Amino acid sequence: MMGLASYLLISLILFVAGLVVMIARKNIVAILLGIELILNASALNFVAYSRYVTNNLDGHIFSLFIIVVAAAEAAVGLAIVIRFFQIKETVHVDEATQLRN
Amino acid sequence: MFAQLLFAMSALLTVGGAIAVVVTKNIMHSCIFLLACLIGVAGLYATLGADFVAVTQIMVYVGGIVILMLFAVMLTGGKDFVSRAQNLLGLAPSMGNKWTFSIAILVSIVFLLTNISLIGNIVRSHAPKTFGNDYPSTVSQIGHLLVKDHVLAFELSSVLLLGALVGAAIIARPRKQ
Amino acid sequence: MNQTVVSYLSQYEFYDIILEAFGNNEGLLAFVIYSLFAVIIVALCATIGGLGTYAERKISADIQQRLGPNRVGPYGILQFLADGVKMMTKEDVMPFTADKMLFYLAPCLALVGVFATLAVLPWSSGFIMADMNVGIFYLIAISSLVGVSVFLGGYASNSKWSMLGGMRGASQIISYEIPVTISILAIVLLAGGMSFGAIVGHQKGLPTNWFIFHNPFAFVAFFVYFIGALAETNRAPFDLPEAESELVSGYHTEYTGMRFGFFALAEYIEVFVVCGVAAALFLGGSNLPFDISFDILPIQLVEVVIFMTKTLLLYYVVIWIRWTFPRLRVDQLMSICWKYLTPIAIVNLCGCAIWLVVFNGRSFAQIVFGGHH
Amino acid sequence: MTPAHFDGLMPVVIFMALAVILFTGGHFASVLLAPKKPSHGKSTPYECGEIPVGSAWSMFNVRFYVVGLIFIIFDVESVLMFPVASIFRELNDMGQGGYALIIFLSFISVLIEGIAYCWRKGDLDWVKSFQVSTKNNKN
Amino acid sequence: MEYTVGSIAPIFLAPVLAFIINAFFGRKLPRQGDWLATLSIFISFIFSARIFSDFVFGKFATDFYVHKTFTWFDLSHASAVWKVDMGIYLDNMAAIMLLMVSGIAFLIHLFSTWYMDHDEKHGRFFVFLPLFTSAMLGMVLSDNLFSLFIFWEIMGFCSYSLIGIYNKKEKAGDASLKAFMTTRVGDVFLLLGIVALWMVLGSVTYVDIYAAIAEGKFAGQTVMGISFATFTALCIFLGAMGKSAQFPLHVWLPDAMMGPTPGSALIHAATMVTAGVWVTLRMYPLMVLGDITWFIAVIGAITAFGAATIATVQTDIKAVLAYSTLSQLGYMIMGVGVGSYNAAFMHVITHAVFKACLFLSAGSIIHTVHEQEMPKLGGLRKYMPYTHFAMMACTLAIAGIPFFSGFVSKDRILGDALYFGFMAGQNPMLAIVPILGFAGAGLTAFYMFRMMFLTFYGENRMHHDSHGHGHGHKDAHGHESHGHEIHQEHLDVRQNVPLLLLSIFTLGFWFAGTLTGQSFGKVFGKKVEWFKVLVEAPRVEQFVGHNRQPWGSVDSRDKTELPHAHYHHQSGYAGPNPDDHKIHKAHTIGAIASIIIAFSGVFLAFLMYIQHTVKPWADTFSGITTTLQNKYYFDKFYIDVLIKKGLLGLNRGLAWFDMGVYDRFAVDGWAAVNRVLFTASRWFDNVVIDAIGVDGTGVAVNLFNLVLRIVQSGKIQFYFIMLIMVLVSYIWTLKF
Repeated sequence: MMGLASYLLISLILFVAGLVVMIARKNIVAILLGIELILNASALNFVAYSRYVTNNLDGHIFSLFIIVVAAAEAAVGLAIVIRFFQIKETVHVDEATQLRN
Repeated sequence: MFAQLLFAMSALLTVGGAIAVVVTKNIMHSCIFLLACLIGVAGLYATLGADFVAVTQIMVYVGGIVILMLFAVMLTGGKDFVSRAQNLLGLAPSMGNKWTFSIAILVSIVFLLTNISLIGNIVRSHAPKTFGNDYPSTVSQIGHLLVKDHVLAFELSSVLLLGALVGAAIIARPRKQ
Repeated sequence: MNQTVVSYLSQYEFYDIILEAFGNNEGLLAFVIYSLFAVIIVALCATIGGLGTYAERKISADIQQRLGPNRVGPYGILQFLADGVKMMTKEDVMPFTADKMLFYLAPCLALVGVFATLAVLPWSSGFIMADMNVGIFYLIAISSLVGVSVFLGGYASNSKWSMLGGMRGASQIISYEIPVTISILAIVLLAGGMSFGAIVGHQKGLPTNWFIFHNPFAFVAFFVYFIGALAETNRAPFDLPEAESELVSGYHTEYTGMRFGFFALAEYIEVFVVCGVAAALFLGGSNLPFDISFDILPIQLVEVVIFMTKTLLLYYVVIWIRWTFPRLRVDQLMSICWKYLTPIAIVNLCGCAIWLVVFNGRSFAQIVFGGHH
Repeated sequence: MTPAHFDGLMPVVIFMALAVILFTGGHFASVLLAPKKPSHGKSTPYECGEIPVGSAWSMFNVRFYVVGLIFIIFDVESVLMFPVASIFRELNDMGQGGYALIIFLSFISVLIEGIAYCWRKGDLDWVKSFQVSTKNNKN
Repeated sequence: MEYTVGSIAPIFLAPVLAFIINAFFGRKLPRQGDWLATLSIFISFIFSARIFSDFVFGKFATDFYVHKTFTWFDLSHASAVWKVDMGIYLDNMAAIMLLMVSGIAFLIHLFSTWYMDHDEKHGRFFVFLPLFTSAMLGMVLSDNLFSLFIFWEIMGFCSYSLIGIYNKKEKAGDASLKAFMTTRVGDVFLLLGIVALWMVLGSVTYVDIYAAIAEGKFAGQTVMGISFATFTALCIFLGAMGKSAQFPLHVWLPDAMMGPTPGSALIHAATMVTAGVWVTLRMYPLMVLGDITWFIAVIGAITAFGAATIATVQTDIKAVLAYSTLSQLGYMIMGVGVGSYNAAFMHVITHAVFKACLFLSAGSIIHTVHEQEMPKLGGLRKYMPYTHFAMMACTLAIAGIPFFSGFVSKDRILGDALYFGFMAGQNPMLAIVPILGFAGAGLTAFYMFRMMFLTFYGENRMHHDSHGHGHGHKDAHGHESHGHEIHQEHLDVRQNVPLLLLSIFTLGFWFAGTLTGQSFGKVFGKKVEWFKVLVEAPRVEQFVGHNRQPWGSVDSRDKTELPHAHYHHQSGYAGPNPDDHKIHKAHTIGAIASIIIAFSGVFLAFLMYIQHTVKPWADTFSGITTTLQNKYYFDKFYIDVLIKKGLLGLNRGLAWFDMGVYDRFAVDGWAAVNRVLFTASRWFDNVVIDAIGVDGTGVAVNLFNLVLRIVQSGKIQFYFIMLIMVLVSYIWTLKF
């Protein structure tokens, strides 16, 4: 049961869930949730490969930095969302049209 | 036996949480399901012998990112409580409709099929090796890697975080009215 | 994974006998042993938590020259049982505006977060449920679930007092996690490992080997840790999230009956856990205060007693502080955390690192009295 | 003999399970024992006797977010410091103490820069924005 | 010659250091650090001069080079080699170029310390100036297209900052944006070419590319139906077109004068615009292999002539110079195209010298009289003798008067063009190249002397003007007529010395060794045409099996030790099937023709603007003049039609359609297009509009809109879907 394939499958499901959230949701916070799911999927892949294929800890380092970057991304992203809400009074992603034209 | 059990529980938590994030209409509940999902991923890390990464996952995500997201929801969701009286589900329309969901599901099916075949290829071509059943401590190895091989990334990550802190603080700082 | 209670017991002969009885199924035996110890520990902690409420009232009465509870049982010692029964039979009220799922989930999350920390608490050198490599790190991480639960408790009630308390509580808990974590980092630095076994093992021998006396920075770090821990567990003088004179009862205003009980239980056990961690990290943990070269089962029990003594003394100090100091304002709370404790903790960390390199790892006492290295 | 790896994770799971069991059990007991006499008044959110107006899920001061933000950055930095700190002594014994110290201190110095920036810009002052309003109210 | 990295790297690193110091601490330094920047360039100059002297005063050898590499990163895994080398590649051409860039940049820096004095952007100017110079030096030093591209982009950024340095002015901002965006169009192609080369060759180092050409690795490879060599050569040349402001992408350069004049001097003369020519020269074997030299020649000729015609009607002194730069760049590119490798590079150098001098002179004028419209100037000869001297020397040079450098280089290009167009047996249509070239040469002489005459000769029109409209408030202050009195020019080290130094080098003697560059007029008895000898198109066979020198090693090879070292002399023409006799004939005819044309241009200008016996053509042919004043409507076409109506319109297209503004779109949009066609070609107007115009075009554009509107929705989630789709298709291509 525990093998490379199952981990890859789980991470694929995570990724697809993040994909659906990112595409379907119109709430910017929800889109950020989707991004977190996708980042987790990739980090999981790295660790799984590190265990089953390369047998060194570089994958761990990589997923560690993915987590770090995810934290920075969430911090900045949510700050932007909050500022956006203060200006537009909404968090609907399609309202972010200031730069469109 | 216990390993299998742990794996099954973690996988269940992960997949269930992920699916719940997708189907939930309430953003607050979505965040909580994300929390469950992330804890599940931490469990999966543990079954892979990545104890440090697992705990880091819990520390950063559960202790940090999810709380930050809950804060953000509170800071953006509850406004204008006369028109959305008693109901944060006033946000529900922005959680997607059948059109966006059908597009998303279409895209994800394409992606899913592609990747499943890819995973099949990978599993066939890289016969997964098992490197014994010993799970040595990863902490000191990770420490050595961070200090030796990846020292630049280690130092730069602090600069990245400083940049994120400064940038986000500037963006989110309360303005003088 | 260095050591567990199972691996400790497995060095005795009776373990093999019991293993025979289990048909050589190690996994099952391990499960049974772990479950047994877990139930014991949970029962112990629940009792301590319960007794904590009693002790708190009794000590406060002492400090304020009152009598305190004295009706139920001798000296009112069974008061906590009465309270428990009362809670169980209270009506379960939920505000109709509440978010039902999260309302149920919040106390459960608090309980899970606190109980999970018990798994790494070093009761003695042998009786440690799981001596993980990432022990103390794991403890910090998993206890952040409590912060989520406080926020959710406040949010789910959909009451203004609760919401304010929840927001305050969450931001207070996360804020004070920083100085606490950095103080712990200093100890990790000195011990050269994150597992409790390594940390406690480093402090063997005379009390001069305790990390609190290792160097001046570590001495300061202990107080930073302790103050931060008080705030993290929402204890007075940092009990702003449940400040009764401002917020009625804070994030658990709307909680009644058993769910309130679980919140209270989680809080008391958490206080116990942070006191235990303080004892293990700074005060030598379960080590006997002198060198001992043999290891038999009764010694372990003595060690457990020593650990409990240190922890409970700290517990007493916590209660003492509560009834001595007035409550802080929110702005004072934040400025203490970010403008005092965090910079001091960072300086401590740097100081410990420099000390370690300059004096090649020797402690203050070893430098002064010329100890072995 | 040494136990298998995952046995070490077993207590964690057992404790978590115990917490859930205790919660469910306590809940069940209270359902059995407690009286149930619901009324509208009882299930109204408590506001010192006043009838609550509006939802409590309203907008909060953005300072909460700023605190969370500073926290998460420091949290992540401390996470990265843990493995380095835990091998610090080992490196020192290997004679690489100076190198490790430089790495470690340069990492911390960026941390200090962050806190100094926030301090300077007033992100650490909780009541900065309130002071203005209270002054105005008094006048 | 003992080279280590230490003797080469300071050329690049000293200005970078100055940039860093000025960027962070410039405000705290005395004079905002301008002396530091100037000093750093001087250091570069010293090191460049050392290399130059080693290369030039060593034995004549065309194929000596220093090539030092180090591994930038190495991701090779097992059999898959994925390794990127960086390094330094120095040959004769690079040595000459280094000396030119650093020398001229040093003089420009020196001049700028005078020009930018007490300017509000003084400090900022001296932040970007050394970075700009260092990027150019780095580009010249770099040994592969990849690092070339990096420096290329740094230059793009610096030019953006320098052009828009007065960021309060909207025009400056627009101009900088325009420069940036227009060059970006070319850069995309350049990057495409580099990536294509990388994909096929696995390396973008010059020597590897040369070796691959020699080994025939390009043979048989095709991309999208066209030969791979043609594809990459075209891509790289398109990049060069953007940077060197060739015909369709030239619109940014005239606007680039919005910045301070020394900045323009640096952009127009020494650095940025020559980068395009540089990469074309470096990749010349590829251009030949790809068989696009005729295309290069045609583009160059069109630019040379078109820009010259526009320059004849400009009134802004800097605009005239800008268009003359365009025209001269056209000559360089044309020179590459017609196979005149040596002369094209020579024109880069000579042009850099006199154009830098011209721009600095213009800066000197502008800074002194605060006026740059030529009709308002005049008679400045008396007030600014030194500037007049320098500018006259340069004008003589650029006009192609014998004994001056411009004559030497341009004449060779024109001679080769003559051969290329008429005698080499090519497509007769290509005769347009020499025709346009000679016509442009005549125009060059004309407009340059027009500028000289309007500015320095005749009577001073400034006072008249101020007398005319400033009569009312003048009485109060008496002599202060226009707020600024023209002062008599005194010899200022920072103002005049750079001009005079540069004007010395406008003599053809320095480059050709003879007075005229032609065989008549030998001075020293034997021909010492060092320039012609040292620079020639890279011979690709030489690089087969080359070995690299590791970074940091001392390179003590002597030129004499090289197996290939020999006195190699060949004709300037390096194209296919050179016929020496015909070439010689072409050069003789070309020289005579260009002298006649140049003098007739000068004479015409003299008649029009000094004697006033001929009415200026600007008044005679007003229709053409309007067209020229509007620069052939290129800006209008790009901005109004392509960007406003096209790109933005496409986005909103269907919305317009829905709202019933179909009519408005058709009428307005078509009218805008019309105005272009109308004035550009008057006889054309009444024929087409009704027939094809309204309906057909509108529908076609709207159909196109439909596609673009979907793509440019501005919705992030749509972009994300696209991303995923690209990922999926990438996976499929990987799998199969």
